[in-house]
Amino acid sequence: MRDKLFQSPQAAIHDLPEGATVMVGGFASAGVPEHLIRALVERGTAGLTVIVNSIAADRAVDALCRKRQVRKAVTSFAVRASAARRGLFEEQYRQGLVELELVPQGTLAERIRAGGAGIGAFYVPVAPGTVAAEGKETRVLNGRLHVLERPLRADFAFIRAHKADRAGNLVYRGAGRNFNAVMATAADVVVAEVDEVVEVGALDPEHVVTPGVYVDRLVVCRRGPVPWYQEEA
Amino acid sequence: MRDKLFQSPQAAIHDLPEGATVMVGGFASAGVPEHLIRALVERGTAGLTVIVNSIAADRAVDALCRKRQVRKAVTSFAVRASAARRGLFEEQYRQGLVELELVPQGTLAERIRAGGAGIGAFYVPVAPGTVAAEGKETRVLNGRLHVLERPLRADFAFIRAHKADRAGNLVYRGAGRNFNAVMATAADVVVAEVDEVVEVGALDPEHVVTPGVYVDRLVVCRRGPVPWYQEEA
Amino acid sequence: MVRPRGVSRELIAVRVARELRDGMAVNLGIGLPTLVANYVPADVAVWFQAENGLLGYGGVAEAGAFDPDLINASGQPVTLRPGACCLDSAQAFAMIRGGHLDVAVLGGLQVSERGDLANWLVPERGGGSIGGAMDLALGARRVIVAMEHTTKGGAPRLLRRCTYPLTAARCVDLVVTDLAVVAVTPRGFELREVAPGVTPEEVQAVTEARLHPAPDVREMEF
Amino acid sequence: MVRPRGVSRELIAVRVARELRDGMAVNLGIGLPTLVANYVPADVAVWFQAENGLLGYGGVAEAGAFDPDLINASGQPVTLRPGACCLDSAQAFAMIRGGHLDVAVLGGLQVSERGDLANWLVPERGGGSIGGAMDLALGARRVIVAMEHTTKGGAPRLLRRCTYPLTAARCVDLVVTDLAVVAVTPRGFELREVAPGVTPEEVQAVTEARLHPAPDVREMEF
Repeated sequence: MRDKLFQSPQAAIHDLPEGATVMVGGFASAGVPEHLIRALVERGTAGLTVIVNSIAADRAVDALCRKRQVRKAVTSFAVRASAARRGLFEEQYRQGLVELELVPQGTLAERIRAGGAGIGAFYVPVAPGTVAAEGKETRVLNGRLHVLERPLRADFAFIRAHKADRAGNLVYRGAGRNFNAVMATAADVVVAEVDEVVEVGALDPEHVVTPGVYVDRLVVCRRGPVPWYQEEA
Repeated sequence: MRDKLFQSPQAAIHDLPEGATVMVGGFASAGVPEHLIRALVERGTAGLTVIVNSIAADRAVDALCRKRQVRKAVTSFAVRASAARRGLFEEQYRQGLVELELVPQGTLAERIRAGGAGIGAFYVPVAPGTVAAEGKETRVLNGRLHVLERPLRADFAFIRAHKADRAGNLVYRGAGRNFNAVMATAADVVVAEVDEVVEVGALDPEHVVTPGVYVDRLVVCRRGPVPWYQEEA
Repeated sequence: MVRPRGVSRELIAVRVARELRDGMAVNLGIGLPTLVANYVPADVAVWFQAENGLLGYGGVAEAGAFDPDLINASGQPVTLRPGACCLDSAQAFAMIRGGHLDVAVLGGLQVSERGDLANWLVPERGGGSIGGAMDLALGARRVIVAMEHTTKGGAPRLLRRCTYPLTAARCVDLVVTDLAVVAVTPRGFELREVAPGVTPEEVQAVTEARLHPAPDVREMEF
Repeated sequence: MVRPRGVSRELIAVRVARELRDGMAVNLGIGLPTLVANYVPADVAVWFQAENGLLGYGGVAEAGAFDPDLINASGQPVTLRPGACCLDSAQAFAMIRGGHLDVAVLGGLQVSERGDLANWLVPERGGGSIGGAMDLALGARRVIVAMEHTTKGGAPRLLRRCTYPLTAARCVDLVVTDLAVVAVTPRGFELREVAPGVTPEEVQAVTEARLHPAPDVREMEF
């Protein structure tokens, strides 16, 4: 069996090219692939399009803006409610230095699922008449105005899971699945950082959330008590 | 907490009306809600539209045709490969007595998911130029011809699961999820027959496949060694 | 005109909690709505859904050992109740958009008399952040907005028409504020309850849209 | 003309199995293709997906205690290998349609020289049953058709154009029959291998479309 296990986050993303589109899982503190993000910050790869639920609340991802690695974000949260805590992305957005595609959170998740599931496009009743529908086709279906949405795919997906087996099967913890489980289906190279890797057969087939066929690379990164980005921020 | 547990399959479908649309889970021998189907056969409710993966291979569902309860089937298998084993549905279809909407299996699953997930319609690259796309809109997306597909919903869904807790959370066994897990999201009244009902809290939150909010009614029906429809057929 | 003194944010949450019934599936938006989880009567089993992937969480957890994977959509630590389950984001929003939530309790910036909701962008602050608000406003069977009746500067928030960019049109069913409980009806806003010590006239005075008094305007109960 | 005697169905399956590589995700269609799972070399770990919801099953199970929930898409009992997992139908077909399967091995009634596949409906029998064939033919990265080279009556199945209703157009990459291994290429069918004791001319004689011989037509190896 092909070995998917890499020795470090750096090694697991060694071939991530300039200008790549990168999906990053995580929601607030849950399921954030922070070691992979840090490795990408260290690597300094520029021209990135980042697809992430929140670039405003996730300071790990926001750190990619320190050296202007982000060209564009596709996200549901780009600006924090409080003006007192502006992120780097927000600063650069207000200066016109980065591009923003703002997407309702459910539509973001569904577009990623569509990218992984071979759906060419789909209609949702969400956001007609709002800024999130600007420039998009609309259509009345079943008596209700819908917006046509397109799938999202990426070159790389950064995933945080709880355990993996060596075949790449993943299980998560609590609210850790969030965008990780859909992003795992929608990128050419899926890299999962996990708390622990177990032997093939150690995960119950009934409990696997992400099948190993979706996962290309694994790296073990234990979580510390304090996320690194809080220390550094 | 509302009690979802019913004492018999008959009681669990006591208000299923004439002309109803009924989704029926199951795939060959796996996850077939056979006691609910039998109760519907006994009940004799007519004018039904049945949404089921295979009306050809599933003799439990085919038994609904004995007394002409089925008006229409939406299915991916309506006719067996061997002419030697014609089902009742096939007989009635060839006589023009029932209506057939033949759907590729993946599109059938996705249309049911769409019905449960509030997707107004979606494009798939499956079946353009084939009979399954007749009369449907097509569109080139990402350089590939796609077919526009509509969601499916039902008045009732019959589900077979392994265990339920009293809140309706479900877990399945092996290949038993099949159409059950999606159908559980797409009907007004979802009835699950299960091997066993356990107390709330006995199922691990990480292992639940169908959340209880989707499930309206539960009935415990142990499986016998030989399915009833084989005895009667 | 002096803005009457209304009830606390906690009492707004308590009043909203009284709208919830046994067995309901309910999503609580970011901010004030998250407080509602703490005020559900013990004999009422509500399935709180957090769109980040938990269904069946309880109140906000005690300070102490913080588990970063057990949080609500506001990032606050929560506990799981018996019968809880975990979802991914696509599953959570399939549940929301598919109409499987009985109630969404959302924060608000402005609500119009026809039920339009603006809650995602303060123009002066610029935008944006949408989060799950648009999905929740359109998907939930019943939308309750929990907010202060006016801005801090005293400007009305219950308007004839929203001036801020909309989250969703014609989605709000009920508004619970520090001053009143107001339903959205075919004829516009209906004033159903007023805060203790506050008169319907005082509420109207800080409301731009017309409030049609219900046949029996009562005092808010908690 | 006498139809040459080809190899057994089992040997067709053995030959197809040689196309599979370590780590591949593979779906086996109903009928002949299901045999392939039994002939994968022990040192090659293939993830067999059954669209009814199992990923990582092994060979067909021994007779005996039949578990109705452990079956492949043909309804045959199977065993789960270490590393297997369970899917629902929407998840299984998201994997198929989304291009996550390396190979689909499908049965065939007719294949055209541009790669069209007809395998779901025999017009004389009437129809229909589609099952998962259309999804698999379009979704898998590589489609291998495993079938007898001709009908029982001796009519060709490798045609210039399919006369039966199509499953999918331009989807087939390789055809393995009892007489030959034929690739679909931009110039049409390329004859790569012939069954032991069978000549390229004999294969062409029972093939309607033109077979372009590969530079090194070899004998099928098992």
